[in-house]
Amino acid sequence: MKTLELTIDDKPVTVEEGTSVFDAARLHGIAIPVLCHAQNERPIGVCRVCTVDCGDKVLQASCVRPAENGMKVFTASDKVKKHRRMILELLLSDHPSPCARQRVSGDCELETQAAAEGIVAPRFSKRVSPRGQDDSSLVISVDHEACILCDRCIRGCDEIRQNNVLGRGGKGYNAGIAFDLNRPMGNSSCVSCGECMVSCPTGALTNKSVVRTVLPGGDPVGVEELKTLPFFQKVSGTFLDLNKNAVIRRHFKAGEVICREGDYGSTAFYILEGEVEVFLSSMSSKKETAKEAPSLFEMFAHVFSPKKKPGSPAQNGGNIPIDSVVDLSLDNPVARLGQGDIFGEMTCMNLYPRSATVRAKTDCVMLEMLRNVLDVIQRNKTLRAEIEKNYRKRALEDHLRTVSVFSSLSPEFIENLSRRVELVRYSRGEVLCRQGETARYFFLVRIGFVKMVEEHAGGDLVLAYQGKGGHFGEIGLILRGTYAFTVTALDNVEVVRIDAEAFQEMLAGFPDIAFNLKKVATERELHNQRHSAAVSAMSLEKFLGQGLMEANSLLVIDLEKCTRCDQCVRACSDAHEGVTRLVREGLRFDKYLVPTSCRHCRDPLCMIGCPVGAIRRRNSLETVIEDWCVGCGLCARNCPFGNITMHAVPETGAPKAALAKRKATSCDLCQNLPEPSCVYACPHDAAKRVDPNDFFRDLISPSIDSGPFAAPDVPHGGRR
Amino acid sequence: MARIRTTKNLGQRVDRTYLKRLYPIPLWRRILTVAGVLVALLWLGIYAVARNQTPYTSGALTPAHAFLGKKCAVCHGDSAGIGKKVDDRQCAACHDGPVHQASATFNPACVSCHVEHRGDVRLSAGIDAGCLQCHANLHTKTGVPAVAAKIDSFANHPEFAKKASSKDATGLRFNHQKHVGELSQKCADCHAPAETAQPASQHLSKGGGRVSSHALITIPTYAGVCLPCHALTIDDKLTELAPHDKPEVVHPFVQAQFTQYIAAHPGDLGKDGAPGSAKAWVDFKVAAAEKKLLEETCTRCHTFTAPQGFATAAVTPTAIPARWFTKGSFDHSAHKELTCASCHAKAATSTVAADVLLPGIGVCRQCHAAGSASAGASCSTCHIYHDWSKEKPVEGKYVIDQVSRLNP
Amino acid sequence: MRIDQSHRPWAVATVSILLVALLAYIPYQLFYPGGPAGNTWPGLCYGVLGYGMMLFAGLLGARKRVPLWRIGRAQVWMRGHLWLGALSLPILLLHAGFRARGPLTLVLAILLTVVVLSGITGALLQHFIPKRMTQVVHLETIYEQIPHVREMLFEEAGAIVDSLCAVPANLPAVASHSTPAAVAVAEDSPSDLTEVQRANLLHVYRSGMVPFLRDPEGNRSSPLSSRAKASAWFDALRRQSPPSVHEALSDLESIFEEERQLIIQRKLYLLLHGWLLVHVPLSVTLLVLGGIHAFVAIHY
Amino acid sequence: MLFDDMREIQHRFGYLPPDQMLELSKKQEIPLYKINGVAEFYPEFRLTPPAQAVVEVCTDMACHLRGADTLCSDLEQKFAKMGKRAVEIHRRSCLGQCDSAPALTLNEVVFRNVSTELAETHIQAKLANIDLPVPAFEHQPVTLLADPYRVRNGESVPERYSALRALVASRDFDGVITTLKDAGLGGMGGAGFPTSIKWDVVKKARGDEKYLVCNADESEPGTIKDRFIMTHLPHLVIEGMIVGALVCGAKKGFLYIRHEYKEQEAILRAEIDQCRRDGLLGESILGTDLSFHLDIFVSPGGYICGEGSAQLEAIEGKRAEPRNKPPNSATVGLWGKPTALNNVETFANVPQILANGVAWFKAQGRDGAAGLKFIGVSGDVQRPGAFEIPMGIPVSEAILGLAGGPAPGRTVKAFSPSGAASGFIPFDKFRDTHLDFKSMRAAGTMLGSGAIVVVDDSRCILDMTLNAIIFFRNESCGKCVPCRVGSQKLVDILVGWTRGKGAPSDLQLVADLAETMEQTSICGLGQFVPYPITTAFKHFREEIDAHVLHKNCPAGVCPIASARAQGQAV
Repeated sequence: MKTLELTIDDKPVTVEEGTSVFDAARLHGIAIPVLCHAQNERPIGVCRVCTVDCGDKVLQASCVRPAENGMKVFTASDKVKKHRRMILELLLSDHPSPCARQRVSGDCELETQAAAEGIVAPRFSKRVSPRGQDDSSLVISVDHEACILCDRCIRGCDEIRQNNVLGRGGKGYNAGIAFDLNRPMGNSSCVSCGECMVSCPTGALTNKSVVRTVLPGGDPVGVEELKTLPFFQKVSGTFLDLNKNAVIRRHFKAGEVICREGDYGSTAFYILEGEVEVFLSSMSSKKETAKEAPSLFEMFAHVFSPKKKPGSPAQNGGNIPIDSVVDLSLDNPVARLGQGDIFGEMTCMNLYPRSATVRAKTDCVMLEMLRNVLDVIQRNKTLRAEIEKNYRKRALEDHLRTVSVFSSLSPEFIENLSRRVELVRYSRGEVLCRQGETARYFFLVRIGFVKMVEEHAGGDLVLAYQGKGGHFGEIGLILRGTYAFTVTALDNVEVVRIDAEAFQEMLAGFPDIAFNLKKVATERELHNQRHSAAVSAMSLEKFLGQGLMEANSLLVIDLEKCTRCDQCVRACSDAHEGVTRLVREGLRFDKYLVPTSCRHCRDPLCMIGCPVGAIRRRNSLETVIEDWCVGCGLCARNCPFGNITMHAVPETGAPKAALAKRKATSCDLCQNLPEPSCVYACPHDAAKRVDPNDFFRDLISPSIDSGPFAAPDVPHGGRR
Repeated sequence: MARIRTTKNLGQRVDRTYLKRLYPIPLWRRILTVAGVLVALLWLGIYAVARNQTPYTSGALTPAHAFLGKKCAVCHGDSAGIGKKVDDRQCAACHDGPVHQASATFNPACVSCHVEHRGDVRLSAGIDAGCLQCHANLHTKTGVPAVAAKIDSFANHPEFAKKASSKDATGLRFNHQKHVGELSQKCADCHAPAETAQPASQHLSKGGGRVSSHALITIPTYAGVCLPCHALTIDDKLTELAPHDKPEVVHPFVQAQFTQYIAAHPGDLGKDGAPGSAKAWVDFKVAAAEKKLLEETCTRCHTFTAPQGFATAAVTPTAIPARWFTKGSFDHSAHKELTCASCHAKAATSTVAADVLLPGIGVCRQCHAAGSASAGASCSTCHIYHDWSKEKPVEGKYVIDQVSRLNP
Repeated sequence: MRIDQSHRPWAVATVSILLVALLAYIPYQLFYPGGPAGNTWPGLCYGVLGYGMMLFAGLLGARKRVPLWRIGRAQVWMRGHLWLGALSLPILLLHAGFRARGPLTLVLAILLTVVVLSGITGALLQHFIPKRMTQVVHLETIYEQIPHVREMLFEEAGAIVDSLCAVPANLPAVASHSTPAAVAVAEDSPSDLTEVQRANLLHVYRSGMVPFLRDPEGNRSSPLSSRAKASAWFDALRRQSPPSVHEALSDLESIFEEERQLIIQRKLYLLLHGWLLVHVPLSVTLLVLGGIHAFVAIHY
Repeated sequence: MLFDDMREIQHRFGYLPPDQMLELSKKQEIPLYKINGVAEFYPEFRLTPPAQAVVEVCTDMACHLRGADTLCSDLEQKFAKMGKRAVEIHRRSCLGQCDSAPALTLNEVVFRNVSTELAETHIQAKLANIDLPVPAFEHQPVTLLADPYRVRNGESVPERYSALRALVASRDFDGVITTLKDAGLGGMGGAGFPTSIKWDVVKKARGDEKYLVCNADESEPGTIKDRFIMTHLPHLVIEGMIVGALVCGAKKGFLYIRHEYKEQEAILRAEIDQCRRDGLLGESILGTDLSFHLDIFVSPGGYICGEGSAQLEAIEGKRAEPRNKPPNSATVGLWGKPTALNNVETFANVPQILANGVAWFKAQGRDGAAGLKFIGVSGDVQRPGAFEIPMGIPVSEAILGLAGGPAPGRTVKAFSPSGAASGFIPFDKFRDTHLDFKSMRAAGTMLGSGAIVVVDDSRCILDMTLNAIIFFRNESCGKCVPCRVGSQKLVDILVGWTRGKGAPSDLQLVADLAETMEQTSICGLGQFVPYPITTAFKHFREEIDAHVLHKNCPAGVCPIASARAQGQAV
C-alpha cells in the first residue's frame, strides 16, 4: 500500500493511502471531536463537528476527507475551534438539555462536547415546531427533540444489522429519522434488536427500563446462553445485557400448575423441554350436576315451570379461543403444548388475565420472559415464521372453521387456503382498513380486539367490537367494492388476512358459502344503515348524556305505575339461581327509571379484552356471558353502567374443582325463556324492555307528533 | 369534589343478594298473618275442645231452643254429608207437630217454615217463604184451590173473604151511626175485649203462639151492653125487666111478673083501662107489654116472624160472628193505640147492621207492608198454619239434669 | 295498579256477574222456603262462588312467590285480584242473605269487609302515591337500602368535614364505622379555614348535623329537616367561611337534601305498603276461617 | 425507475397511499424507509389525498416583488373556509417564470402573470369540474446569433448537427477538447469551471461505463435562461450532449429537467425522438460503432437537485443530498462511475464553437470576453425576459436597455446579478461592470447563471435578503448541520429584525454564523445561504443598521414600519 506523509498540528504523520484525516489523527493520538462518526460505521460527514483546516478554501470534514500527501492539517486552530463551537451551539439551541440520556447516565455526547467547548447558553432561539416523542415501542423510547440527525442509528439499523427499518424522512429543518413509512416505532417492522439505541449519541433513542422488575422464582439467564437460542442471535449484545434479568429459566415438576385462568400476569413462557397440558377448569364446574328423581311437587311444578329453550352455549363452531397457538374445543377443553411452543402471549403483551390453566404434564424447563424480551422474539423473522408455521399447522384449520360461514368448506380447500393466508400483526391504534378504501382483504381476528367504526358527517358511530374469531371485510369484497367501515386495532392484534383473489376463488368454488356470506353481508349492511339512521335523528342532550341511544334493549320502569314492590327483582333472581341481574337503582329519564340491568349496547365496551371471549353476542343482539368465563372482572370494570357484577361460584367439589373463584353475571334477557322474567312478573305493567330510540322517539324529537308507542295506557299524542 | 350521580355508582352501591334478607314490612306482614290465623284457630280450638259448636251456628237459637245451644246433633242428627238438613224426625223428637193441611200436595219440611238460627224470633211463626212454597202458586190435591192461588206477599194478598162477601147476616138491626154519632157512644161501651184469659188455643190454634188472650173482641151481649139503654121494661109498673130470651121464655116471665105484680098490687086492677081481673089484667098487660116489646123494644134490634103474636114469635136467629177471620186472626190488643174508628171507619156512618164494618185489607196495608219501617207483613202475623186441634201429646224424654247437662 | 282502559274487559265481566247474581237473588230470596240462607242451594252456590273469588284473590300472594311459572301474567292475576276481590263482597253478602248472625259468620263478614275495604284503599293509594313519590323524591333509592345509603351519606359527610377541619369529624365513639378513608384524608389536604372557623364548623357538625344524620326521623325539630331552614343555615355558614370552602359546603348541603328526600320516601313507602299489613293478614285469616266455615256448614 | 413508478401511483390515486407503497416496496425489493425517504423529500410526491384544487403560489424574488404575498393571502381568505378537501393553498419555491411574475400552479398546471381574479375564476372552475382553457404563453419567434444553423439571409446554412456529423466522421475527440480549451468555454451553470478540463478528466477516467448528464434543473430564483434556450435551441443542447458523450466516452446520458418545465420537456423529447430517427442517437450513431443513449430524467422537484452531486443522487433514485467532495463527480459520479455534468447553456455553446470556430466565438464577446451569454432580467423592470447578449456588456445596458429599466418615476436601487445566491448589490456602484465571469468576480460579485433581479428605490433590501434566505431555508436538504439548523436560525434572526426585535449583538452573531456556514457546509447551497446578508452588510450596512439599531425600515416595507406608524413602542 502506498503511504502518505502529512503533518497534523505540525506533527509529521505517515499513513496508508485512503485513510481519512480523522483516522490519521486518531492513529497518532490526536482526538478530533466527532458526533456523527462511529468507529464501527461508515463515515458520512453530516454533523461537521470534525471539520479541520486542511489548507483548502473551506474546512474539510476530517472523517470523510481522505488524507493527501503534503497536507497540512490543523485540528485545533482558532478558526477550526470557532466554527466547531458555532456548530455545537447551533445543535445545542434545539436540544432539550438535559436530554433523557444526560439525565440517566450523564453521557449525552452533544452536551458533554458542548460543555467541554465551554458553551453555556446557545445564543439562538429555541425550536418552535416540536418534533414530538414516540412511545409506541415496548423496548426503546424515541425522543425526536433530542435527535441531531447524525444518521448513526440509520447506519446501525440498515448497514450493521441489515434490518432496513430506519431512514431519513422529511426535508431540511423538518427532516427526522423515520421507521418504515414513517410509522411509530412499535408499529414498524423494527425487530427491537437495540442497535440503533446503542449507537445513538444523544437521548433520542433510550432503553425503556422494563428491567427494574426482577422476575422471581428462577435463575436469571446470561447473555451468552441467550445467544445460543436461535432467535436471540440477531439481537445486539448490549441490548440483551441491558435487559438480562427480564428473562429467567423456570423448572416445573409434573403436575405443578404453571398459571391459572383468570389470574393477572405480565409474562409469557417459552417451553425449552417437556410438555404441558392446557385446560379450562371453569368449564367442568358448569356441567349440570345429575338431578335426583324429581319429587311429586317438582313433577307437578314442572308442568308450570317455564320451558327452557334448548340454547346451545356456543353457536358458532365448537371451540373456545384462548391465548395460545391452539384453541380448546368445547367438548373436551384440553390441549397439549410441547417443546418450542410459546403461550401467554396476550397476557404478556396486552396484560390480559390468563385465559386458561396450564399444568406441567412432564418435568419441564421453561423460559419466563417479560414483555420486552417477548417483543424481541415475536419480531424475530425466523421465530415468526416458526410460530406462523405452528399456527397454520395446528390452529388455522379449526380457526377458519370457527367462522360459521367457512364451516362447510372442504378440508383440502382449507388446506390450500391456509397456505395462502397471511398472518399480520397490528399494534394499538393502527388502522386495519379504512372506510372508502378499495376492499382487498378478508380479515379474521386471531388475537386481540378491533373496533369497527362508521364515519358520518355528524361523527363516528361504533358498529361493533370483534374479538378472536371475529371476521370483517366481506361487505367490502362482495357488496360495495370498498370497505364499509374503518377498523382500528384496540390493542396488539394479529389477524389472518385472505387476499381478494383467494377470497373470490373460494366464492366461485363454493356457491353455498357465497350465498351465506352475501346473506351475512347484506344483513350486517341493513343493520348498520338502520342503526345509523336512528342515530342521526337523535337530538336530546340528556338522552345522549346517559348513553341511552347505545342500548338495543333497555329496561325502563314507569315510576308512576311502579309500586316499588321489587317483584321484578325477585323474578330475576329466581330465573338466575338466586343472583339477580337487575337492581331497581339508577338514573331517571322523563318519568321512567332506568334500572341497573344490561342494556345490550350497540357498542358493547364490555366485550373488549375478555381473554376467553366469554362475553359476546351469539346470533342476536343480546349480550351473553358464556359458562367458560374465568372471572377476571375485566368486563365488569369496562361496563360504564355497572350492569355486570362478579359473583362467587358455588364450590361443586367436583374433582377438577372450579379454580375460577368468581364469575361475571349480567342480564341475558332470559334467553331460554319466552319473555324477560322481570317484565313477565311485574304485576303493575310498569317494567318494559324497549328499544329506546323508538320508545322515546316522541320525547327526543318532538317534531314527529304521534309517538309510535301508542301503548293503551299512555294518553295518545302527548307527554305527561 | 362535586357529588356526581352516575348509573354505575348508583347500581354498584347495592349488593345483588339484598333480596335474601328479610325487612321490617314483609317481616311484620308475615308475623301478623300467622298471628291472625293463630287467633282464629285458637278461638275455634277452644270451642272445639269443649266440643261446643256454637261458633258454627248460623245464628242464635230461639230462646225456646236455647238450651240445645251446644248440642247441634240434637236437631241436626249425626249423619254426615252435604246438606245435613234437620229433617222432620229431629223436630218430631220433641214436638209432635200436627199434621199438615189435608189438601196440601206435599208436606213441607218443618225447617222450610220454622227456620232456626235466626236469633230471638217467634220460631213458631215460621217464615213467609214457607207459606209461599204452596201459596205462591197453590195447588191442592183436589186441584181446586180453596183460596186465591197466587199470594206471595201481603202486598198481593186478596181482599178478606168476609169483606169480599159484603153482607153481615147478623139477623139483627143496629144503627151504628145513631149510637156513635147521636148518642156519641164509644166503641168500647159495646165492644169490649175479652177480659178473661181464654186459652188462645181455644180460639186460635194449639200452641197459641203470640196471639194474646185479649186478641178477640167479645160479642156484645145484651146483658152486658144493651141493657142499660134498652132495658126490656115490661111495664112501667113492673120493676123487673124481661129476660133477654126467646119469646117462649119471656112470655111466661111477663105473665109471672104481672101476676106477681097484680097480686101485690091488686089495686091496679082495672086501672087505666085494664081489665079488672087479675088474669085478664095480666093478659091485658102481658099483651100490651108484649106488643110493646114486639113492636118497640124487641124489634129495635130483632126481626120477628110472629104470625101469632109474641109468644110464638120466631126470632130470626142472631148470628153475630164471633170471628170474622176464619183462617187468620186479628189481635185487637196489638192495635190498642189505634182508635176503633181508624180501622172501622164505616161504623160511624153505617146505619144498617148488615153493613160489614170489617176494614178492608187496604187499611191493614197502611201499616203492614214489606220493608223495615212498617209493621210486619209476614204471613205469620195473621195466619196459623198447623191445625192444632190434631195435636198429639208428647211425652217428655229429658229430665232436668240431662237438659241441664245438654246445657253444661 | 292504575285502573285504565286496559281494565275495561275485567270491569264489564265483574259487573255482569254481579248483575246475574243479583237477578238470581231476587226470586231466590222470595220463594226459597226458609228464606235466603247460606245453606240453600243458591246460597251455597253464592258461597262457593264468593269463596272461589276470595281464594283466587288470595292466591296472588302465592303467585308472586313463583314469578316464573307460566300460569298467566302477573298483571292478569293482579287485575283478577282487584276485580274478583271486590266482587267477592257482594257475592258473599248474597250468600249470607245479608245476615251474619252466627259468631263465625259475623267474624267472617267483618273480616271480609275490612279486607275488601283495605284492598280498595290500597288500590286507590297505588294511583296517587307512586306519582307523588316520583315528583317529590328525585334522589329515590330502594326502600330496603335506605339504612345502608344513610350510612354512606353519614360517612361522606364525615369525610367532607374531615377534609375541611383536618381532624376526624366522626369520632370513633360516635359510630363504630369511622373508616380509615375518613382519617387518611385529614392529613394531606388541610383547607384554608382559620383555627376558629375550623373549631366552629366541627362543633356545628357534631352538635347539629350528626344527630340529624344518625336519626333523621327522630330529629324533626332540627333546622336541617326543612329545606328552607337548611339552606338559610348553610348560607349563614358559607358567609362565615372563605369561598374556597363553598363547594365542599354545597356538597354537604346536597347530602342533607338527599337525607330529607329519603325521609319523605320512607313516609310515602310506608303509606304505599302499610295497608298490606292489614290486608294480607286478615285476608289469610278470612280464607282460613272461610274454609272452616265452609267445611262445617257443609256438615250441617 | 423508482420515481416513474411512484409518479404512476400518484397519477392513479392522486397521492401515494401506504398500501401502494407497501406493494411497490415488495415488488421492487426496496426497503420501505427508502421509499418513504424519497416520498417525503421531493415536493412533487404527496402522502395525503389532494384537494380538488391544489394551488401553489411562487413567493420568491420576482414574484415576491410582484405581490405574490398579497395574492396568496387573498386566495387563502377567499377559499380557506371551503375546507381542506376542496382547496389547498401553499407557498412554493421559484417556478422559473420570473419574467411573467407572479406565477402559480393549479393542479400542476403553470399560470403566468396571475391576478387574484384570474386565480379565483380558475379555482372556481376546477371546483365545479369545468376545465377552463389555460391562458397560453406565446413565444415570440426570435433569431439567435447562437444558432449556427439559423437561416441567414444569403449565406449558406450548414445542416443541423453538422458539427456532430463532422466529429463522428473525424473521431477527433481530443481536438474537441483542445478547441474548447482554446475557446475558454466555462461552465455556464454559474461555477464557470472550464468544460474542457472536466471532459478531459472524464475521458481519461478508467472504466468504460461513463455517464453524461445535462443539468436542466434551473431552480435558482431569477434564472430563466435555460428555459429560453431549451425552448428555442433544443437541437444545440442535444447536439452538444452527443458531442460531449462521444468525447468523454459516455454510453448513457440523462437530461435532468425540472418537472415544472413541461413545455420544454415536450420540445426536448420531440428533438430526441427526431435524433433517434435520424440515427444520431441510439445503439449506433450514423451507422458507426459509437453509441449513446439519451433519456430525459424528470426531476421530482427541489432546488437542491440543481447541485451536481445531489442531481446524481436523485438520478440514482435516492434523496437528493449532496455528497461529500472529494471525490468529485467527474471521477466518482453516477453509480460511482465517471460522469460529466454540464449546464444546458454549456452544451448549447459546444456546437456553436465547433461550427463557427473559436475566432467567431471569441468575437462575440465584448472587451475581451468571449462568446454569447443568455441572461434573464426580472423584478422591477418594464420588460422582464430572457435575452441573448454578447458576454461582457455593462450591467446598465442589460437592465436599462434590454429590460427597459424601472417603472416610470422609479430609479433602480439594486440588483442581484445571479438570483438569490448573489445577494443585492447597489446599481449605481455596479452599473458599468461588465457582465462576464472575470470582471464580475473582480468587482467583488459574481456573474453566476446571469439571472438579474432588479429592485427599485421603493424596496427594502432587508426584506429582499430575508426573502432569499427563506428560499434557501426552504430548499435546504437538511443533511448537514450548519445549513439545516443555520438557515433556520438565520431566518429567525432576520425575521426578528424586520419586527424590530433585533439586538446589536445579533450583527456579530450573524457574521460568525455566516462564516461557519460558508466554511463547514457540504455543498454550495449551504455555503451561499448567508451570502445575501453578508452582501447586504457590505453594500447596505446603513439600511441594516436602521432596522437593527434604530428599529426603522427606511423603505417602509417591513412590519416595524407599520408598527411605528401606529405609534406602538417598538
